[in-house]
Amino acid sequence: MRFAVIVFPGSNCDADMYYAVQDQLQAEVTYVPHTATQLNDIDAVLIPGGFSYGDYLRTGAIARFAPIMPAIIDFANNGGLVLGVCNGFQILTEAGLLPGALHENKDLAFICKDVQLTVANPNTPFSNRFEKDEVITLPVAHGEGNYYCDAETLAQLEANHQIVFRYQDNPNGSVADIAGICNERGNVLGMMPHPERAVEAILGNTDGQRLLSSLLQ
Amino acid sequence: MIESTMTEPTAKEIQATKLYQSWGMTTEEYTRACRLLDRLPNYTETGLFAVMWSEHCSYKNSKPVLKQFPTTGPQVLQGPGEGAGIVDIGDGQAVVFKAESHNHPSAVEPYEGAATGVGGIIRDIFSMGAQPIAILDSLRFGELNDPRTKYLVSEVVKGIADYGNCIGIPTVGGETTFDASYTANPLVNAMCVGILNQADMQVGQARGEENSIIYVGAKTGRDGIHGATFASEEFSDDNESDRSAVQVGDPFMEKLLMDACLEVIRQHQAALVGIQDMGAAGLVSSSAEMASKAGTGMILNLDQVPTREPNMTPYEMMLSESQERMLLCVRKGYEQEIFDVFAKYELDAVKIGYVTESKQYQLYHQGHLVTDVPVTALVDDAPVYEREKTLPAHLQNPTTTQFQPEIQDFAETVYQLLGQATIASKRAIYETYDSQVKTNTVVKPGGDAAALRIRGTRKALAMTMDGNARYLYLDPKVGGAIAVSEAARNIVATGGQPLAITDCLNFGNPEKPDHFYELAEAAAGMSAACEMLKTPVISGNVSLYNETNGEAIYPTPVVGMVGLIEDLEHITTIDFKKADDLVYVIGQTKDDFNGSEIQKLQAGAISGKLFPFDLAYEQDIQATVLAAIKTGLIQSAHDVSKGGLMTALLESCFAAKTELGLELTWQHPFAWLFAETQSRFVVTVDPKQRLAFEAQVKQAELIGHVSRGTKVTIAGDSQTATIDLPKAKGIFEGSLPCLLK
Amino acid sequence: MYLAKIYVTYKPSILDPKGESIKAALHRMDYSQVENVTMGKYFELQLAADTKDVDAVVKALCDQLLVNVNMETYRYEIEEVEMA
Amino acid sequence: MYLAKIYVTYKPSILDPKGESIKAALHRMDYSQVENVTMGKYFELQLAADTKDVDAVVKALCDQLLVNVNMETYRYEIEEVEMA
Ligand SMILES: Nc1ncnc2c1ncn2[C@@H]1O[C@H](COP(=O)(O)OP(=O)(O)O)[C@@H](O)[C@H]1O
Ligand SMILES: [Mg+2]
Repeated sequence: MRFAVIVFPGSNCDADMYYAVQDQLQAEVTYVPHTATQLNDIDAVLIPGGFSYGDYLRTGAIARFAPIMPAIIDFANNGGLVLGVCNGFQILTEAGLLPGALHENKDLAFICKDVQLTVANPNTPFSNRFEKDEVITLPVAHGEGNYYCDAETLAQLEANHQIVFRYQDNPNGSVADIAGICNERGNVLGMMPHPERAVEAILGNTDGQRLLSSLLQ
Repeated sequence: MIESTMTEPTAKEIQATKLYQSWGMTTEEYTRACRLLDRLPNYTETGLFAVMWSEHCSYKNSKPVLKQFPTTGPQVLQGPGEGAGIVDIGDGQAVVFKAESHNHPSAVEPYEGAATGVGGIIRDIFSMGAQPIAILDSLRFGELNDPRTKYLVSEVVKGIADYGNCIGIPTVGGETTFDASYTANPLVNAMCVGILNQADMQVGQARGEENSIIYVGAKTGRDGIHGATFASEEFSDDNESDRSAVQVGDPFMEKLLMDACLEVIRQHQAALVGIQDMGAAGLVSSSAEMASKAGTGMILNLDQVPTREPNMTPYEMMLSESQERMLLCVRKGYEQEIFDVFAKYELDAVKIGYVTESKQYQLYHQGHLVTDVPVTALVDDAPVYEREKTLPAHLQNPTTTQFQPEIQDFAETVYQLLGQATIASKRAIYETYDSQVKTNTVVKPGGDAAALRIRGTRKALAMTMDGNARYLYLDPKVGGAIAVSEAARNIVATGGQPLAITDCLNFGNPEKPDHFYELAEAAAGMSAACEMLKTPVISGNVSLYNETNGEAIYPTPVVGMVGLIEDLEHITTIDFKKADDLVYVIGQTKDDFNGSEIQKLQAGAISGKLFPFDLAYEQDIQATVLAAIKTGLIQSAHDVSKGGLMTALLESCFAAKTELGLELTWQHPFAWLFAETQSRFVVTVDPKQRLAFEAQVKQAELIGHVSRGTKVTIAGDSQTATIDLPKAKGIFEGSLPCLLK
Repeated sequence: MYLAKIYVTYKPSILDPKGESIKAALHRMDYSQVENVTMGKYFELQLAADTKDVDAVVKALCDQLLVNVNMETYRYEIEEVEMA
Repeated sequence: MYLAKIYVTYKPSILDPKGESIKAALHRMDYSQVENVTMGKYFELQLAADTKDVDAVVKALCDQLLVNVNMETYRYEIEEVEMA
């Protein structure tokens, strides 16, 4: 299995994602720059956290026009696995691969801390190593993780089991405590918490390792 | 012929009107510059001298003081003088670090001031060829009872957070304290730590005749001209457009600049001769220093300087402090190779001049030679002042007795103390910093030092910023020694061997003898501690004139220290690990209350003399604790500082991952639990290792054990006390968010 | 040359945390007259004098980039101005 | 009731990284007609119908809170509107 980590100008969790896959999953991984226009021999796309293009307009808004994006959209539409974490989630919503949008945290401050999540849907390629309603811990680090969608979209998300992770103690004001959602088909996941930061015991937590390794199945 | 543009005052007019004085230059200094040139300097040249001879660039007041710092040691690869200091950590690797103050810009424009302070210190690190791995921040504000201070805190913190978070370097530690002396003069000091492969080590030199001087990064605007001397009147609307525009940070640009510069350093070694950041005094200071270090001269064509605004004068271009800019010296013929790297990152890279053998610093603008001065005159011939010192009035008749706290209800006093802004948890601040990006942060903020592993090795680095200015106010020399020792204690408690320090010397006006006394004495105390602990000073920064209406801040040297953790196994944290572990205090406790938090709380102000401070004892205690950690005898370790033993013990309870309390026996007066006697640690030891531990650590006093539950109980000869942990923790965690509202 | 002024605000159904926090601050400062605050974005774009169909261009770039139509609404004005 | 619309922009001499990054994005998207972009803030404030001296109130709260006069300039318009 070959992973791609997409690198935009301003991405800053790209190396973390790369190391997590290489050193902890022991899988093949390659960086793909924003300027590329193709994804060759890739089985899963990882869009890392950071501040693409400074995130000066809206988070993810400028990245969605990067040259690599059409290839990612094609890849997703053909059923390829795409995981967007933090800024990656923001980019996926801006690109229309996931519904809704992310805006500033309700307390208007960046938050970096461990949060507890419940696994709302363990039947996705990203969560199949978890039990339904299992409580896991992952770090968040974001200023704009406040997920918004309208009532109709939310009803659809619920009906299709697209809500994959929910916060136990909502840190940012997200609608319905949403921490991560997938698309209808289940092959694209966006989440604010950082699994790649929780893959080694020395860093205090390995719940992220379980999440990432579920992609290998 | 040296020309001036039409609108600028002529050299004669400058001399007659003493215009230089408004740029912070005295008449004696101006005369010195005239003598060095053997003629009157024109407008641009006068500006260059004024800024290059400012305290910030020349250290003219602090040089004699800084001379006494120990700066060498077997571990030191680069001492003060370059962008940052470098220390060997083995395996061909080195750690690079430096701290810098951004006090004045932050007082005026706290968000951008703090943000650009972070940006500046990061450039210092990557200009040495190092990969920045961590940021720390040391903050001092007034008391949290006025709205302006609350505003300053939230803007400064947001400025630091936004810059570090965006560029993707974790902010892993620091300190935040509050005292009235900082109300009008908040201190914002930031430190950056980087890792260097010794093969990539860089110097800021412009060697080799005809080698190119290349400008890279953001365009030059009229920001922060005369940053060192700008006055608030210059912020009025009318003349805003001509100078001193606020510097705005662009962390996205800086990330590109950092990545591009590191790529040049690592992959284009044949092309690169030298690299330096453009910090204070911008283009003039970086270029003149690069020439000075190489003993060369330089010709710059200012028409090539990328500018953001039209019609900038040479004076403005040279003095601008626009952010996110670097200066490179590139071997002749290799320029395109370098341009291509920057083009990939969509950054400006422009040849603006070349190196000469003439040792003259020459600037051309629109075909005219507008500056022609010896490099040495600007960089090396600044005056040096031996300032006078006198004992400050408040130290002339100090009470020699120690303050004695009055404690009616012990638990109540504990709760009160925990709620003091300086003691209370700083979580509301450090949780707005991404402390984990790059996934190397093993010990996160909230404990003693932060620890970051070095990927691919068994090693880690411990890092901290410390300095308790209250002690310095009461005794600058002892306080200076304590500042260094406290930093080292935090490193040791985390399992690291202290390596070296960087410092920010934040003081009042050095022209006032009592403030100069504080500076000189503090440096003497710091030097003594650095000698004893074998932690030389490898970099630093001086910020003087921190006064408003004649009132100076407390003398505030801030110490940034890095230590080497030889094996990840040695990393130790403050949190209690499990019930029944034995609790020891290492180091003697006395009734040290002068300058303490309890004195501040009960008397409303600090006063009195400090006890003498025994550096040899300090060194011995630290060595003992580190040895015990390395032997694997210690479960948790925490240094004892502000708020004394009681605070340290409770912090270790609060940090525990499960519900743990304490059962203590205390043979001394209960008030002594608040004493701030130096040279102490609290450690816990597994009962199975009791004998081994006690045999090895003779200075340890057993005071109790960790218990299950939610209480701390203390039994004494004639007294008992019980502290409710959920209540105490609620106060500890809740105070700062509440005070900041 | 054309100057386009673009005003972007949250849709009414979206909680605007910045607006709320500013309102609270104004109330603490005794501006109790202020009953509601929203905070949005304000763009000024200069477009070349020879731009064809300016209105369509501005609308397109708003929809594509400047505005997230999931959350935000916008309006704009276009003026013809002298060269600076 | 009054509606105050307040437009805040950076002073010309202040670096506007936001505007620059948006301009670069528009150019990558082939909107080369766009010659300059600035990004500022846009506030809408509702003030009570009985507010006295609305103009002075709006000016004061801009200077005190909404605008950072070190770096920003602003203009505003006030309308009288029907209750919502
Ligand atoms: N401004 C800050 N930035 C980052 N971390 C901070 C800051 N202020 C405090 N901290 C964190 O809180 C810890 C405790 O602070 P403090 O009580 O001042 O520690 P100490 O007395 O051990 O120096 C620090 O070691 C640091 O991790
Ligand atoms: Mg400590």
